[in-house]
Amino acid sequence: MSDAVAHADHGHAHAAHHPALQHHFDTMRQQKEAAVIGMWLFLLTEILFFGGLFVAYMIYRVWYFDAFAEASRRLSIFWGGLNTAVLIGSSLTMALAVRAAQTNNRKWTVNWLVLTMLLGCVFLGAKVIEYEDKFANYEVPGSSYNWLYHEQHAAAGGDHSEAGAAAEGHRELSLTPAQLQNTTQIYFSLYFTMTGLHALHMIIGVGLMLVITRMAWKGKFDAEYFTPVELSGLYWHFVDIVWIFLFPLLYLVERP
Amino acid sequence: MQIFGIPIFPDQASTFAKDVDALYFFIFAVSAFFALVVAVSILYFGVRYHKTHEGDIGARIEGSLPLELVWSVIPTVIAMVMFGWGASVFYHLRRPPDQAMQIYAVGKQWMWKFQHLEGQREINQLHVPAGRPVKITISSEDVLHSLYFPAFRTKMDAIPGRYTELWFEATTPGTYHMFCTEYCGTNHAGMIGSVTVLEPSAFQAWLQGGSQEGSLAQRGARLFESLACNSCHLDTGRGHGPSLKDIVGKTETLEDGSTVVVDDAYLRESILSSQAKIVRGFKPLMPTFQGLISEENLVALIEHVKSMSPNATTAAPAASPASADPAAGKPEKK
Amino acid sequence: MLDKLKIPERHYMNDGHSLRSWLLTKDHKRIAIMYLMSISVMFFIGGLFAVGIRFELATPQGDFVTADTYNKFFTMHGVIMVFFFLIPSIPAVLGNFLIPPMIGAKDLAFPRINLLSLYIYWLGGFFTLYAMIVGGVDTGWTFYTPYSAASSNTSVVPTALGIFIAGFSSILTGLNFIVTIHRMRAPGMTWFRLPLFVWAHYATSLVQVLGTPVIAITIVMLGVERALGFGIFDPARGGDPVLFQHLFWFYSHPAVYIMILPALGVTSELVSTFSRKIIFGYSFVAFSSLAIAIFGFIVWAHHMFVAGISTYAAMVFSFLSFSVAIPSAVKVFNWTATLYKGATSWDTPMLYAYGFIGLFAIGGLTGLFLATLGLDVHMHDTYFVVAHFHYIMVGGAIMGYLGGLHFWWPKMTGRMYSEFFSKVSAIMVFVGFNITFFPQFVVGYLGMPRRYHSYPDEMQVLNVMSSAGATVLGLGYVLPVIYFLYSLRFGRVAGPNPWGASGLEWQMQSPPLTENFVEVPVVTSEPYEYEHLVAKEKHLV
Amino acid sequence: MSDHVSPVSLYLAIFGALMVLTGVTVGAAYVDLGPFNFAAAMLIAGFKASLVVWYFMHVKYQSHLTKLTVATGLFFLTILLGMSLIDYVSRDDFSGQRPQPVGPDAVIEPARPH
Repeated sequence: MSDAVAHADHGHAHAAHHPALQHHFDTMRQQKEAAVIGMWLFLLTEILFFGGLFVAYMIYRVWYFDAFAEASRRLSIFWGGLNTAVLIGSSLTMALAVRAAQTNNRKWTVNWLVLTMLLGCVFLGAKVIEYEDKFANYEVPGSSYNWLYHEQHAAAGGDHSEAGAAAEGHRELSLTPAQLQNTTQIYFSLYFTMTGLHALHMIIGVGLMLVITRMAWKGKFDAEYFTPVELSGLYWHFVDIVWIFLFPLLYLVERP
Repeated sequence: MQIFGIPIFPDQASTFAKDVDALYFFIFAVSAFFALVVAVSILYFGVRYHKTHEGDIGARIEGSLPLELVWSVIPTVIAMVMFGWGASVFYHLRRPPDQAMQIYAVGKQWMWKFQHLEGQREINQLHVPAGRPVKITISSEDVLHSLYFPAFRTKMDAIPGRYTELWFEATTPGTYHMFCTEYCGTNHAGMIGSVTVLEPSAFQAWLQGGSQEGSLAQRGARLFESLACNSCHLDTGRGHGPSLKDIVGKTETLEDGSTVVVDDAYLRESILSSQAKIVRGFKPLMPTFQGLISEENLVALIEHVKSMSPNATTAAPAASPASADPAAGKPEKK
Repeated sequence: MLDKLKIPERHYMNDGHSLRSWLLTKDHKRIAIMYLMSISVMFFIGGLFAVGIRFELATPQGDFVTADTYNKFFTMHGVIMVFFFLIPSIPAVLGNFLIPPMIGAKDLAFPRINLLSLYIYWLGGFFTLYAMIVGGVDTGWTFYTPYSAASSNTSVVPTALGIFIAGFSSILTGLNFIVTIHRMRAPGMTWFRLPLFVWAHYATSLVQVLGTPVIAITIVMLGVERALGFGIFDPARGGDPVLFQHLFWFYSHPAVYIMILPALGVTSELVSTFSRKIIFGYSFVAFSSLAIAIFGFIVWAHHMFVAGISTYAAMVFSFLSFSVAIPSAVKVFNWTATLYKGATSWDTPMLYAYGFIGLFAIGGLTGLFLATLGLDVHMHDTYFVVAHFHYIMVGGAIMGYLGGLHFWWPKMTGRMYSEFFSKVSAIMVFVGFNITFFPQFVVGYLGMPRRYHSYPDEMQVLNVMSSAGATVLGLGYVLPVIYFLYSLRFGRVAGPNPWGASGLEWQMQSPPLTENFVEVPVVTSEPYEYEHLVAKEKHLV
Repeated sequence: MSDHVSPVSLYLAIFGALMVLTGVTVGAAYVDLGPFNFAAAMLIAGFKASLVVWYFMHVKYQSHLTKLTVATGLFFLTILLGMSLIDYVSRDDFSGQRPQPVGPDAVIEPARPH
């Protein structure tokens, strides 16, 4: 913490003011660094925000591993994998957008930002499909939750029940179906809370980028001042990192 | 121990109460010493070095490393002593001896239910023998509670879905307080009772002798109070509900003019679904206790009401109805 | 020389009179004044509930209000005092006003975020007061599940939402301070020339930024469980209520350090100024603030020794809890040593500082009782704990806040308050406080549990003493409101440096300009340098 | 923040690495490593996250203070995760099975999760 304090030149003839330099900062460099550290401190709060959920996940995963494994098998790896790829792709396009802003390339900044928002919407679309599937199979915790819905409604058919039943047959579980009915609700409670909060952060991110794209479109950014793009980039990459952890935790508990 | 009649120190009624109090006095002494040293020295310096005239400034003393080390190391050492002593007392508190007498306690919103191995069941009352270690295994039926015996210096939370335990060995016979110290809702302050320490012989007599936990009617009386029935059914009859004095056997005229003989079936029905047959002249205010009272409590309550009319001919109890809810229901959540 | 002083015609308060100029201000000083008004209202509301509690406990039967109402009283007293008064009090009022001038900056790093933090505080306050009016909440300020998630039928979710929102106000203030202290110090203002007030706020901000999100997620999980029927803490579905306590106390213990650290900073300033001498062991006091902030994060389970955690975990957390006591002790000893060979005076802020040192010492030492495992089993959730944290919160945080307010009031308003009445109120607060809370130690060890509206008869005398003291304390708090408001209009003009203090903020005019300094100051001297101050005064005279 | 502009090729390389690692993590889930499954998954995810932080978020080229901020966040996250484990690891029923009701006549039945 011993970095030097930005030295303000005392003379009243300051360098030509960049329009975006705020009155209480001395140089653009000081303002930019303050903004980045401020953003990183905010990301700290987000790390600990999701950290609380990871504590709950960790404890219950050890206590009810079989319930977590069984419930995790009900999630489709296809959609999870696709979402991970989509989000990593959007991280790439975001990084390129920041690079474009850094190099005064207004057109490509807007293009990359739009592409990032598109990929974000694809991700949210996939999430809606997955949630819909959960609602259809009575896997939303609460009064409507029914773990044995498919066994009770064998006629309902669909790929869910055969694959599930067949695979389940050969594993001996430490929890009775009745206990599974309860403890898998904890898994799905955590699933919905984690992915729900993550999706909420995605929506805020897309909204943020709409504003940034409009500012980019109006040519507000240049090599000296592109802080808003940089900060929304940091936020977007953070949301991607959260999903990088959520994907293995929720989807890949135990896939025989 | 009392000063001018005000109790300022709890009585020591268990074996490790003395150890806990010894630890308390040690830390009390250390704290009083440091508090006095600080208080006296700041006041003395404040007076001694009061500035004589306006422009005075203090001596330029930046600090001294040795002094800082002294008042860092010494408090650390004292703290470690406190920790070690406290940890040993705690370890002793947390390991019940093997041949301890087993009692089960279940906390339920706003009453403690104890069950002795010999079958006795007590509510908000606990009888324990003196001079013999007692281990209480605790759980809860609804929310967090905490079983606390100040005189024994021991306490343990009751957690739904899990067992926790506490143990003590009572020494001096007598009756001491028992509290619930984990906030559990409306009547948290009413979830109290007393633990009675009996001589071993008296305890054996209590085990065989007196009816399990006082007669059913006595248990009904306690329920009549804890469920706040007495706040409406006043003996004077001027409460919201009719007076229940000498009511058994009487014929009551109802709202719609029909009459009914007050017997067990009517009492049971007006407790479980109280809106069914309202006596003329009273508003349907009584809450339904369906799902709130277990079967044994219901029987106890009816016994109590019947005991309020001693000279009534004991009408044959009606056939017990089909599906009264056996287990004590969960408190109904709006 | 004093009488020809007059209020400078241009300063931050008359730099625009419209409501818009206040509500959309970016000036950290105006935001501080608005915070001062908001938290004073909240303190008054919280105080009302405290009066209700003390009336109820004057009689053993508890017949002043019904049990439900009493439960709502102590819950709202806790929620409002903790989240809406103690946590924002010194950082948002004194910190906001003074940190920029103390480090020679024109404003905080993010003025707009500072205003946003105020609006978020108001929004959180709105939700909590709405919940209070609609029916209040009766879960205790700790919101333990499963009672708060399943059994309570009061408005838990609106209150939780109010606290969730107010948490972000605290995060934004902390974030703002950290970046400002790192990036906007005047030239020459190195870390070891910073006033100790700034060090304490740096440590507080670290705790605010790192702790608050964990209670945010805990409240989200509680809200999700109560509103949508999820089962994270529900024991019937295998959930663990003790997990809620872990997550709750991970924030709530560091939160008590958010409340006390700024007051420690204020006291370091007062002791140094009013003994006209640099503080004894500057770097030790500075680093002890950081040590308290960091150790504060590893001790939380001493709130749960009897909550069903394992014996091993209890031992680990008890051992670590003693580590937090050491930096606090170092601070108290350094203050005492500062007074040695000083040039002390009995001005009102110094009275509050003396009171603070005494009461904070008792509060801290009684914390040792509760960190000791053997004793905590007996003392947990009794009035001993209530007395302990009130000694730290009321004897410490509020005495520190009042001391700071009395010390910087001339700088904030340019006016002096009445010397006599302020000393009377300081003594009333000190005496009333001790009569209220010392008997609670005794009744606590007797075994009177917390959150009881009725208690055994033999404990009545001690409770009546406590209730009597509470009225004296209440009056002691009303007095400052009167003479502070009176001083706004009729107070003596204070001039830039009425106390002859040494901080950068005393080189500004009072009340200060909107941009604080006419031109950026360059710091050349060590902190608390009184020698050259006197020389400058002689030169002036 | 810095005036340092990373080449596009670096971004593409990082993107490729992340995609490959995603494949690896999915593959690893199908291999039964017993308790090490969780450790492997976290290691891969942690490595992917550090790639994103280091290159995409430019922390590599930023001031020491930014690096220190990131480190502080991770440190307190480990405190949160690690120290709550202290309690759960040392509880007698940590093996994952909740204690079944004991006692002579199955005692008054507390609310059991089944």
